[in-house]
Amino acid sequence: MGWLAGIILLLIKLGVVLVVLLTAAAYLVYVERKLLSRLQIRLGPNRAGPFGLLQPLADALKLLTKEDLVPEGADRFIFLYAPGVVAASALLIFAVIPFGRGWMFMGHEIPMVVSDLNVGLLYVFAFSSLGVYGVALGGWASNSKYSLMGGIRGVAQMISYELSLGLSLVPVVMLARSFSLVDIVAAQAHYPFIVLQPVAFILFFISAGAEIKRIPFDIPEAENELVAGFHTEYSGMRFGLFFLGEYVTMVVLGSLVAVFFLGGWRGPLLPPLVWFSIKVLAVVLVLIWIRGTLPRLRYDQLMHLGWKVLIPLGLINIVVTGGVLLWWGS
Amino acid sequence: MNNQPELVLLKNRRPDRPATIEEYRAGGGYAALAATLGKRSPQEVCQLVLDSGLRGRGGAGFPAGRKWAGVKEDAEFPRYLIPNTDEMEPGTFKDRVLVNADPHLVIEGIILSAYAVSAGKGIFFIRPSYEMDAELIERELEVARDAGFLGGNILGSGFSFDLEVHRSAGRYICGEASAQVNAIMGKRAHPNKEVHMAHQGLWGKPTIVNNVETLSCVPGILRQGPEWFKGLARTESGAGTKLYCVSGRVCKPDVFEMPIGTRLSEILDLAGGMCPGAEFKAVLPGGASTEFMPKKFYDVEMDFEPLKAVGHRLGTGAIIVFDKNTCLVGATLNLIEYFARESCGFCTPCREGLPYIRDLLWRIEIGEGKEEYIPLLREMARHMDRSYCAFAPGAAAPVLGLLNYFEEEIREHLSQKKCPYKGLGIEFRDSLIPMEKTESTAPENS
Amino acid sequence: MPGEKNRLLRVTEGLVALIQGFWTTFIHLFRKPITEEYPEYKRPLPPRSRARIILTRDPDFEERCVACYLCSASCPVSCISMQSAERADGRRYAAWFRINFSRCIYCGLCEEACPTLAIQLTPDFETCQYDLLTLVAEKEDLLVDHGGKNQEYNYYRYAGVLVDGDKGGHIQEARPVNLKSNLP
Amino acid sequence: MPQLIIDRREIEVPAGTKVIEAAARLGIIIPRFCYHPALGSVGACRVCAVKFLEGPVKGVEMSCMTAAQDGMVVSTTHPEAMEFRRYVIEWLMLHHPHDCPVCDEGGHCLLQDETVSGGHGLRRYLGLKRTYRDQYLGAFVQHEMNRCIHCWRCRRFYQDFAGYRDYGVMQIGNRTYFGRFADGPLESPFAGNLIDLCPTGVLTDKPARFKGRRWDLERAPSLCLHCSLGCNITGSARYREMIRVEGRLNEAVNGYFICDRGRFGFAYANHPERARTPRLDGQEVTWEEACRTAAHRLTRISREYGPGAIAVWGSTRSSLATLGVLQRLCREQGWLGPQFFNSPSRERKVKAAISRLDAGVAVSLADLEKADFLLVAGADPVNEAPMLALGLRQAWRRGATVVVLDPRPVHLPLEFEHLPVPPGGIDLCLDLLVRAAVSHSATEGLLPEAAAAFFNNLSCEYPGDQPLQDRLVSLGMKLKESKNPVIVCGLDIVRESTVVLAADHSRLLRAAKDRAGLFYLLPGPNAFGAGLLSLAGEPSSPSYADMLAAAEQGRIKALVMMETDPFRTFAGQPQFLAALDRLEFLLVLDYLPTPLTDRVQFFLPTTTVFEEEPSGWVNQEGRCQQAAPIYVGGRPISQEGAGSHPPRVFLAGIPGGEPQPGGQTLAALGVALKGTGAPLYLEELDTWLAELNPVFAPLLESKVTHPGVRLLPEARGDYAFSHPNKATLRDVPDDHLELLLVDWTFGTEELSGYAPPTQEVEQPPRLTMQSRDALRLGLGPGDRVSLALGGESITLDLEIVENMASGMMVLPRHRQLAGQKFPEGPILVPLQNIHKV
Repeated sequence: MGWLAGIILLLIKLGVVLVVLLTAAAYLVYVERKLLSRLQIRLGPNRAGPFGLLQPLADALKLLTKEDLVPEGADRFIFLYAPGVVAASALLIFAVIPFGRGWMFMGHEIPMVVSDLNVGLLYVFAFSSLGVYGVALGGWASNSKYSLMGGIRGVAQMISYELSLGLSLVPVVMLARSFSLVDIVAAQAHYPFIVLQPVAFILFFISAGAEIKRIPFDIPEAENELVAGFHTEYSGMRFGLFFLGEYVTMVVLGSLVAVFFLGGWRGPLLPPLVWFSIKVLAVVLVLIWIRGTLPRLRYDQLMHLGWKVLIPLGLINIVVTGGVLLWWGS
Repeated sequence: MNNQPELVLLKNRRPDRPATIEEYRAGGGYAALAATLGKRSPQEVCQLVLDSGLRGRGGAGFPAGRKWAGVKEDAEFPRYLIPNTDEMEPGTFKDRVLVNADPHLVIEGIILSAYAVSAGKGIFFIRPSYEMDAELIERELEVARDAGFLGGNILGSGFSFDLEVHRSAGRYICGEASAQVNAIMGKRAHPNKEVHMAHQGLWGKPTIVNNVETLSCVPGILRQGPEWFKGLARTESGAGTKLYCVSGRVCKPDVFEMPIGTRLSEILDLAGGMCPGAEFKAVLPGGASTEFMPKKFYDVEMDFEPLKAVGHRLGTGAIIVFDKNTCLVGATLNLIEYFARESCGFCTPCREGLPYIRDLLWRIEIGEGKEEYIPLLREMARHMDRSYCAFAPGAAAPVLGLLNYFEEEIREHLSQKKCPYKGLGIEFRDSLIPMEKTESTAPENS
Repeated sequence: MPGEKNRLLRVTEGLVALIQGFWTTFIHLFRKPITEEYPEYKRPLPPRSRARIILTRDPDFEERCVACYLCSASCPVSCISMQSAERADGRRYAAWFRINFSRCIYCGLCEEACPTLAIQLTPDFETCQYDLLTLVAEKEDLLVDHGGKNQEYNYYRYAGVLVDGDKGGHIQEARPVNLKSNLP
Repeated sequence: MPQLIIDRREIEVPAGTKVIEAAARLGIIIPRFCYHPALGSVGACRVCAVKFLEGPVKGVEMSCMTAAQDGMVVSTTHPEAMEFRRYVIEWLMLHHPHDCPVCDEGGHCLLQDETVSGGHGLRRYLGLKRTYRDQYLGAFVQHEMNRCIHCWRCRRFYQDFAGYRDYGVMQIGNRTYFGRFADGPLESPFAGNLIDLCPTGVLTDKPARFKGRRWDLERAPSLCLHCSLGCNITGSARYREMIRVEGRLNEAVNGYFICDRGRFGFAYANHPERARTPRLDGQEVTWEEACRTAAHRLTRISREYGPGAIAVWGSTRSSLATLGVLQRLCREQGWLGPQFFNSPSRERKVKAAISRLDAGVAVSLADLEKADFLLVAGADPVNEAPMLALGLRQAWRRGATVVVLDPRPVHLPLEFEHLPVPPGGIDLCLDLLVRAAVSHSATEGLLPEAAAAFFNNLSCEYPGDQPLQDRLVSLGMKLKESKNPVIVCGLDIVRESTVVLAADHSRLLRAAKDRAGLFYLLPGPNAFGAGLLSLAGEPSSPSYADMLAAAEQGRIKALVMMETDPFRTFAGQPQFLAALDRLEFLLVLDYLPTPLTDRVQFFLPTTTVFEEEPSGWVNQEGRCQQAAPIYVGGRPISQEGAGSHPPRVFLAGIPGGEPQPGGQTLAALGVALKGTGAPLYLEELDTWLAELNPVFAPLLESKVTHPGVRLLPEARGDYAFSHPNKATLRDVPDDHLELLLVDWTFGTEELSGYAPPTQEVEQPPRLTMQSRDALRLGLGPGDRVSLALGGESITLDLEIVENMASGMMVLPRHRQLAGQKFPEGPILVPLQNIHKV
């Protein structure tokens, strides 16, 4: 019966995570709009419900009831499925993220992670790379020059930054001596890796920001050049999926930062889940702050930063970390 | 004076009445006719006149012989000769005096000229205001006809020519040759530069239009030879005598027959000099369509070439004298008023430009002038050269003269904001578009 | 090396600028929003704001519009259409005049093109409708009984064409030429 | 060929070409107001000033007054010239009113263009603006003299070009006035051209007043259908309504100008009573249903009574496509017809004329203007085809002699010799004239054999009128001296023999002088096309009257009437009305609101020349020209509208049915009749026509482009003459008067009869007779007479004139007399049938 209980447990965990994640994504939109407007001395959404709290609901309703347009000449199949790829890949990453201390229930320890893979980090990379397909295919299938250019830019940007993203985490793995995210959190029992690896943290933060195509790296959807980039031609809930994907990725990014550098769910006094939430929220708020402050990079500046600054820096960081570990370890 | 010049045209002028045919014949009149018709070929007559250097007295100064030679020997018949007596140039009254002094001289000149171009019909085109002169000519034509100088087979020479009087309807432009021909044909009196009069004039036939003074010189030339005629002049380039009409601020305004090339000062002396108390200021040398000449030209030789050399025109030889107390702006305005009214309305610069000039001058005269009017006037007057006929350039000539020699006077008007002289002294008629003072008007989009 | 120094300086400057930027946005968080909440508070608009279009009248209370078609010609979205007609006294007017406000982009070119100051834009912008056809305004919807921004101007006092009475009665006009007179 | 350089580009032009024209050939349009290619240059406006840099002329001169000469170097943009031009514009604008918004010319005003392009924006002149009082100039032309810039174009056209005197110039200086001596309608039927010519808004189109600006109009090159000349026009439409028509340049046909009938007769297309939707048994139906039902009924009749029980009528006012499809449909279905002509004699005359025109003798209107002797036989140009009169005047201005042989009181704007002989005498006159002209060639044996035989057969005396005979012989002497004579022959009132003789005489003249032209006037805008089809359609179709007789006998059960109105153009109306009851099926297709459209049960609307589909029309000299569609048909917005403005709806379709040209409807009908197959009728029509009559072959080879394709056989080298039957003067009995039915400029032509502007200027019908006849009848000027014809009588005003043949009465085929039944052929009226009322 263990396997049955395991499956039920898994389903419950999946359900809880999904609901929490989707709600978080939806309200993240609200939080972002509200915060952005305050950064710009505006009021932000305040009409739907008290303080505009029902705005995400209204948005969802609107998106659901909007006409689902497919442009003439679009590759229909790919066009329809590309947003799904984006949203799904973002959601799936969360499977390996530990969000709390193991919990004893009826003699079993229930790990507070959907699935503790021993190659969790590689899994994360794998799915974040899959997200590129959604962008590329959506942009290509739309049969629109804006979308196509957005898609191409997206692919180029995400592939470029995946390198520095990977390089920035190598020291973390070297320190934790494991690919499992649970182990990585465990390795930060005494102090978070941000203390040991500030450079890796910065590299990761920047690269991840580029990976999720947020300002100042939102070149694939640069409004004033490409209307809306790869999702120009999307409407209704399909557009909503792209949107959802983006905000889920934000949460995922927050979680990853928390896991890799901020000690995951660990923290004094407060329960682990709360600590985890606080850390995730902190990262997300910083992302919003960045959006409210920085202008968009130019395409060549973006590439310049990725290839000429971040990757060399990542390599140096690995070498230094390796050297230190060798010297220290011996 | 001792060397009283030989009178050619006004030889028979009498104070009380025109010379009769008898008086004219007594002085050798019609002798040239008898000696020419049938005895000399028309080409010879033409050549003689050409040799004499006779130039048109109507204003343009075109050599009469060359004009006649324009009618080729093989040109169509009938041919017409039109003696032009439509004398409407302000200040000019020589034709009237001439016709009144010696009508038969005029008639003989016309017959001889007709013979030179083999014209069968002449139309004596006369200004309507000269009604008495028209009647005189009609009367004298009858006399000449009775004497056998007009009509079929004149003096048995086989040459036939008749002359009739046509009274103009009274427009300045009718004095222009092609407009005159149009007027005779019953059309609007517009100039016509498309066709050459000597080929396609009246009713599409060869036509010669000459001033009567020009034609009146012909008998003398034929009787006494071209050399004699040339010798009459005081200048190298000139030939014959000229009727100078002197008017304005002189003691004895009159028509004086003087050798062509007589100095202006001499002519003014003949006219008794300036009126008591008047001091010479300027003169229009050849009627209203010539430029003002200031004092420095006081001694100029009044002939075509010498005047041309100093940038002026002899025109009709009508000398109008202005004294120090006359406002030249006002005088010019008066002339422009006349010209603007008399424009035939055919081409744009003349029809619209002259009233514009008149408006500007009027504003200057009443003290509303502005500095920018001076260059505008100059431009406007200069552009009159590009109008269809010679009317507008002639009309603009006094304006140019005013601007060239008396700009100071205009500036006085501008700076004093009124006329420094007595004022307008001329009456404005409102058949022309009346002008309005500037105060109430602002430029608006047109 | 001066180059190196420059680069360092630039990096520092960049960092300072970055921090300044983040600081600026951060303190904005605590400022009072400048947003004016529209339906509760209606901001008075300047008279030259470009919104709903009207057809004005001249001081004689006649319609200013002479239906010259210049506004419809200048309209970049072709939302103005009309038909001119002649009144018994020869005055030109619009038999019908229509503006499709669902197309109008309120660019104001019609107002600029209007030679009689008839068509004018007003600050009244609250024209939303649920039915597009109700946004099609006819002359009777557009015509107002005042002169708008310029109360004095009367085109027909300058036009030089006869409306009633004799020629030459307009501003800066001379009496008509007498054809039959032969006086100088 | 002088060679000159204009704006650094070299060009060689024929000697005598003015510089302004030479520049135009390079595409450089020098500003102009007074210059017009048709009117020549006068140098009045002075705005075409250019700078001559090198060559025989130097300095700023007028390009319209200076002939191009070798070695000229011209700059059109030299600052000096530009400055002068700026002054000219300023002068012209001194008194121009401030009224562009209320001026109809605004938007296509030459003055506006030049003022804007010259940069003149502000008026510096401080004086008052000159004003003029305007005049009433009739129903066509609006006068607004304040706008005048004195370019003299109107006077030059009206008096010099067109030859009318009632509009001209008054006053001088800046008071110069263009107008009439007193208010009143302009007398010239060409007055409308003043509208096109006036470079600003002085003379504007009155019916189109305030209808719309040029930029809002849909414009396309079209053709005038108001006579057989085929003048080129530009039509303008707005809101599915024809607004105005302007002349369009075609050097070979009408030049720049058109007549007022052509200019203002277009409004039939806007007629409020025009039926726009197919109607079946009084119910509006869809096109499919209409076609299906019509085909069904026709098939049934064809099955029951044979295809010969279906008769088809056409007319000469249909396009070539419609006529061709009609013919093809009849051929394929075995129906009776089509008959395009309303009387057999008219059909015979048209066929005779067309079969005798060939490329050797046929002249265009432009060629006619270059003729030096014009012999007009049985034609009244101003009334039948006004532009011909303008053409004759141009020839006359160049020195041509014009002789008119016609019984009617012919008036032309030129000096001409009018010999008022009865229709029967025209043949004799032609014989005598030409005989006198070519007798020397004949006696010297210079004529080819066939021509000589023809010559020998000519009549040599005009019985009973020696003065006329002498006059003819002396005119013949003039004809003998001419180098390029043209015979103009009307088809309306002449006998059939005259049509043949005119052709033969032109051939004889050609044999004698190498050059001679022949110019027919045909009934209807596409009479030539209809004639070509009739010629090819052997055996020829029975006449309208024969078909009606067959219907009365029950042999014809169905009648298809394509764009024809028997009430208006056909004499046998009682017969027609009687036959109507016997028909089982009557299908009427038309674009005019004829009296028939209301009466019939089955009606299909067609389109006018202005709507949809380009259409071909063949004018009287065989020139096929194409009219482009101007607007998509349908009910005009002004007629759709409810209340003061057009309806406020969103519609995908066009109100007033989907308009469909007649040819298309017929083709659809053909498909429905066959049951299957594609509508090949229209696609392959040209091929089919070319097989039918090889004259149509040029339509296959090339597209019908400007200035048209001539559908004429090659010139025959052998001068085929018809066998002349000795022309005889057929006299009217002493106690009778012959009644001639004639055309007028306004009031008799079918299409313009539906147009309000032309209706406004038409005069009521009146009876015209010669003073001797009036004396005989005891009638005086101003009398009203009643004329009894076939049992009925009509009352008319009487006009007594001198310049017409005696023994005749002339009556217009006026639309106001349309209900009147006139018998076929020469109508002899006994004197006792004419009474004073």
